[in-house]
Amino acid sequence: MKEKKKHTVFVEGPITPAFISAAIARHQDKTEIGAHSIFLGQVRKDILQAQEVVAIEYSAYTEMALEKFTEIREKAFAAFNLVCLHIYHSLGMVKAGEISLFVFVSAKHRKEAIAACEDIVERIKKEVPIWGKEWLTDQQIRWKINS
Amino acid sequence: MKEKKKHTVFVEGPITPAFISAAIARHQDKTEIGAHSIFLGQVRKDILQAQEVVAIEYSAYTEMALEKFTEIREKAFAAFNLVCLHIYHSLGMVKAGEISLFVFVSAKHRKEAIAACEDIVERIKKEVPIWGKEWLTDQQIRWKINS
Amino acid sequence: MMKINLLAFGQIADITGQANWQLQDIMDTDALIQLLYSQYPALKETEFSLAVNKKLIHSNCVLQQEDTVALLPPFSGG
Amino acid sequence: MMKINLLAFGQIADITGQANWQLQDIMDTDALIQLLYSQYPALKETEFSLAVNKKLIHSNCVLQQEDTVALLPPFSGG
Repeated sequence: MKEKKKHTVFVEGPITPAFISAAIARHQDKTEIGAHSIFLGQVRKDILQAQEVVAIEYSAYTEMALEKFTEIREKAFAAFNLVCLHIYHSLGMVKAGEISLFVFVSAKHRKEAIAACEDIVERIKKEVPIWGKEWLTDQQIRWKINS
Repeated sequence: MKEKKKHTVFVEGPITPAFISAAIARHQDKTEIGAHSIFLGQVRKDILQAQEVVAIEYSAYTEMALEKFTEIREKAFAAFNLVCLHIYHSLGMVKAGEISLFVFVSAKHRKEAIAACEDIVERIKKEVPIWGKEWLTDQQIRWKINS
Repeated sequence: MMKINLLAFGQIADITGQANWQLQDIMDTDALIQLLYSQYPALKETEFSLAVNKKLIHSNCVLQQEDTVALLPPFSGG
Repeated sequence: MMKINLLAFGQIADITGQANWQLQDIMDTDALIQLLYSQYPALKETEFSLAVNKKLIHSNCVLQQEDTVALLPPFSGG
């Protein structure tokens, strides 16, 4: 539990490539890092009953979600030898092709970074109260189901 | 073996955050993608006999390395259900804190992207004829050893 | 008179028609669920979990003044 | 007269003092290694692999005109 402060997680709208590169650039003076493992969730243009998903609108039980994200952080720092961990998730509308989840794990060694990143992504999908409403081509909506 | 053409792999000097964000941005019109798994190798300021590593100078047996990268690509597309795969590795000088390896795997689903990325990183470290010469604080050099 | 706060999210809020309301004199979460089922029969066909004061619960839970109970459909973040 | 091309990389090139040269009338890779050991005794203390025409070899390999043999220290990319 190296870091106790509340971390910014929620981003209004899509997470942009420029946001991601700025996050990477901020780690270039942390010269004890040897490996970054990054996961990006991109909104997929799924086809549901002949209709395409054009966007996902994300909502969350924000207070509980932030507690869960803090718990996920603390478990990751306890289980893996990490230098840094940042998690960003979109709220609101994110169009197909845009990014809604950015998990950024940095460690001295690659195996720790990779294993932690995978574990964190699974926990976010299962444990954090966030919902995606899928907007379809014909203006219908459907609630997203995680696999 | 979806893609047969020779792919650019070697980058002269460090791989910049701007290069990475441009690669991510180019995938936003590939709306069949749901997950990107990215690995970044960053030059770590290791301490060797009281001297710090200030940079790594990479060299390669280029022709053989490019064949190996092609083989790694083909095996990854055969083993995992991927949409895209890009690998970039630095040649020449890369300072501590800068990035020398960028593996970028995209798939419909996260599990395939994550598993493929890990496998590819391991293969690159073990199978590709690239060497790192570590430049230390006192101008001494040492050949890097992969763990 | 004991008051609790209710929150509903996602497809559950679509059913309840409100995302944030209050109820009085509910002893525990089992009693709450029975009341909600009678008010919103469609909930019986719908998967959801309960969180009391931001913690998921897995069995009946006694409620106290000003507790916040959230009705949470299956998570689909990421 | 059979000619082969030699390539050396990394710490092996530090020992051989050249990265790219030719040798004549070397039957196979075992004979090549014996010749290199006699010319550069420090190689005996050094771990390296051989690639013939860009393919790693794991046992003795007969050499042919214009084959390229590369002396490869342990890889350390990434």
